[in-house]
Amino acid sequence: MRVLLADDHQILRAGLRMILADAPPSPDDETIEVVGEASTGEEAVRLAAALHPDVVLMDVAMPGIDGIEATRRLRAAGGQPAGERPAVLILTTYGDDARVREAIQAGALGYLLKDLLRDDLVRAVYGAARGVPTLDPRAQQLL
Amino acid sequence: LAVAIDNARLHDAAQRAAVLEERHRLARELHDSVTQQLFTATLVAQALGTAYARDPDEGERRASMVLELTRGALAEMRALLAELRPAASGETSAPPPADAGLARLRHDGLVAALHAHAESGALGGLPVQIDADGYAPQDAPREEALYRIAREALHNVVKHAHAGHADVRLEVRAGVGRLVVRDDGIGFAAHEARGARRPAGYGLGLRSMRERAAEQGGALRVDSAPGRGTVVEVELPLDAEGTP
Amino acid sequence: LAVAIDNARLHDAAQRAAVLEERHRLARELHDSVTQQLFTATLVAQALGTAYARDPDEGERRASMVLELTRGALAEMRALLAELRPAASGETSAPPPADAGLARLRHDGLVAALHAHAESGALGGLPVQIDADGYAPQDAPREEALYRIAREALHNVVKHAHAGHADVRLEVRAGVGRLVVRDDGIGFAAHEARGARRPAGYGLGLRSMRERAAEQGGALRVDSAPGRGTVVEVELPLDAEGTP
Ligand SMILES: Nc1ncnc2c1ncn2[C@@H]1O[C@H](COP(=O)(O)OP(=O)(O)OP(=O)(O)O)[C@@H](O)[C@H]1O
Ligand SMILES: Nc1ncnc2c1ncn2[C@@H]1O[C@H](COP(=O)(O)OP(=O)(O)OP(=O)(O)O)[C@@H](O)[C@H]1O
Ligand SMILES: [K+]
Ligand SMILES: [Mg+2]
Ligand SMILES: [Mg+2]
Ligand SMILES: [Mg+2]
Repeated sequence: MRVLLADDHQILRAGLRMILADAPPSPDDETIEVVGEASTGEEAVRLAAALHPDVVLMDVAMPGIDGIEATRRLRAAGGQPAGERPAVLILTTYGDDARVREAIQAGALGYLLKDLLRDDLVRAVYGAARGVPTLDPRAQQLL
Repeated sequence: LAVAIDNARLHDAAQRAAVLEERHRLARELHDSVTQQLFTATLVAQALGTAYARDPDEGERRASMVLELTRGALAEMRALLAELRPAASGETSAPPPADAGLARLRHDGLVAALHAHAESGALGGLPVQIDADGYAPQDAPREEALYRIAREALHNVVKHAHAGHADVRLEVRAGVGRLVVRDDGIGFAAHEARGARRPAGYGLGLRSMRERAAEQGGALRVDSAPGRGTVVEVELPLDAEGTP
Repeated sequence: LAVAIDNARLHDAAQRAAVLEERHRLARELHDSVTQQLFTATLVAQALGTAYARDPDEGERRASMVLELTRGALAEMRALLAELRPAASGETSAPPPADAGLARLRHDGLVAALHAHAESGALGGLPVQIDADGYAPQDAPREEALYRIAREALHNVVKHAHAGHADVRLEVRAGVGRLVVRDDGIGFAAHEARGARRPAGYGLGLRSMRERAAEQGGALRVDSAPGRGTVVEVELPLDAEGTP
């Protein structure tokens, strides 16, 4: 499966890439390939259209349009049919309930916080490709 | 972690707003710099074992990345601490900063010295009005004592009073020199402050003011109560020889 | 990093004083909670490569220690952020502090917390002996202050003392709670250290210990000289209300 990373911190993208590239295959024998990296919301939208990722790991606070607006554009009826739009997992430093709700309304499938552990990240990404949502328990509590 | 500020002490909306703004600013800084590096460090720390097993050089590269990240986060933290607390060292017993007022005292006298002090920035912008219409220059020891007492009183205003402004009045009448420093701040229980148990190192200000006044044969009175500002008043007899 | 506040906007001394106080408080919290763990993380991270090369298991063990430390720093950071900007409605509640001692403090008290801290690896294997025979549990704010002071003092031992071991003694006697942290390390010129010039962002440890003691109405004494170890002693009066 194909993953696109969107975060304005280059070093953080490098860290995510290491974790995902090293991840063992899923139970149904999927493997992860990181197909691209974006550092702004606009770039995420553009690269998603070009690279057809299955999952976008999306930061919220980025220059230009933020990750939530980028999610909205990715998930809105546009170029691709619904089934071909990538699943979006928000990965952010913190969230309040308004943010989480906004992200879900924008079409995000999951909401993760930037302190999660490797195995949880990998599980969430594999899950997202199959349409299984992952909400950080703290985000879940807010809804 | 208990940063929760004692709201009772922020008795005023403007202060609360200023503090809140400062917190938000800080939160933004922290969010954007340190936490990103820290989170990345946790990611890379979890990507070491597989890398080493596969390729020691790659493992080595990641290990130095972890080091770089934690060092980077620490450095940003230090920078932040330095901004939050610029005088991170030497505040307590470093040589006193050049005092603009003291520098003028000898040549230009007490009134000029007080003006210089008020305008030097040492009071952090506290508006100070100086009224010396009824004052006549005195000898150097008396003027130095008065200067130092005024300075300490004003320092307390900045430090404790949360005042909008302070007034300094100087006058000479009926053989008595008088200095009055008044603020419109929160006040305090002046009669209790004298005997109150305070942590070692604190509470020297009022005592040293009293002692300076006494050295010149004079006296100091503090008039204050919670909620109604503070008046510090010094009277020095000018007829007799000052020093006992 | 530009936390520098726009001074022109703080048009009022009270606001300035409040902001300054808030900055100091934040600096202390950040220093005490985050930088300690980060510093230890940088130490452990330095040895990662060689450890892996020698023995993958040992490498793995250190990598998890770095992970724990950076996660701890991150958790405290997030807790602080949550306090700095409590959202209008709920903010994701911070995860429990990853400081092993702090986690136990509330439920199991100061003595258990100190043991947990000493055994958590945060002190990099420094042997610490804790003697609390003469101690009786105190209220939460006092115990938290004592815990944080002890932690900072022990952190200084790890960081500066080159000590063989440290002793922590806790006791309550004649209405005074006392904490003594003693090491057999290289010592330092304690009386000079207070005024010493240190790079901005450093030297907050001793100050923050002093301030925490003062906040509880107590005092802190540092006894040290080059070549003869260091004693940090805190006394808190227990009779009066702690916080001034
Ligand atoms: N202008 C003032 N407004 C409000 N409170 C004041 C004022 N001046 C003094 N105080 C109170 O009186 C106390 C004693 O003042 P004093 O100057 O002796 O000590 P300090 O300022 O606390 O410490 P230091 O020895 O560093 O000056 C202060 O802590 C403060 O509570
Ligand atoms: N137990 C100790 N043994 C030897 N030297 C010490 C000890 N504790 C403190 N010092 C000395 O006192 C100085 C001041 O300590 P302090 O904790 O205030 O600052 P720091 O540890 O250098 O930096 P920070 O705590 O802000 O990270 C230290 O730099 C060190 O030189
Ligand atoms: K973010
Ligand atoms: Mg970002
Ligand atoms: Mg004072
Ligand atoms: Mg220290």
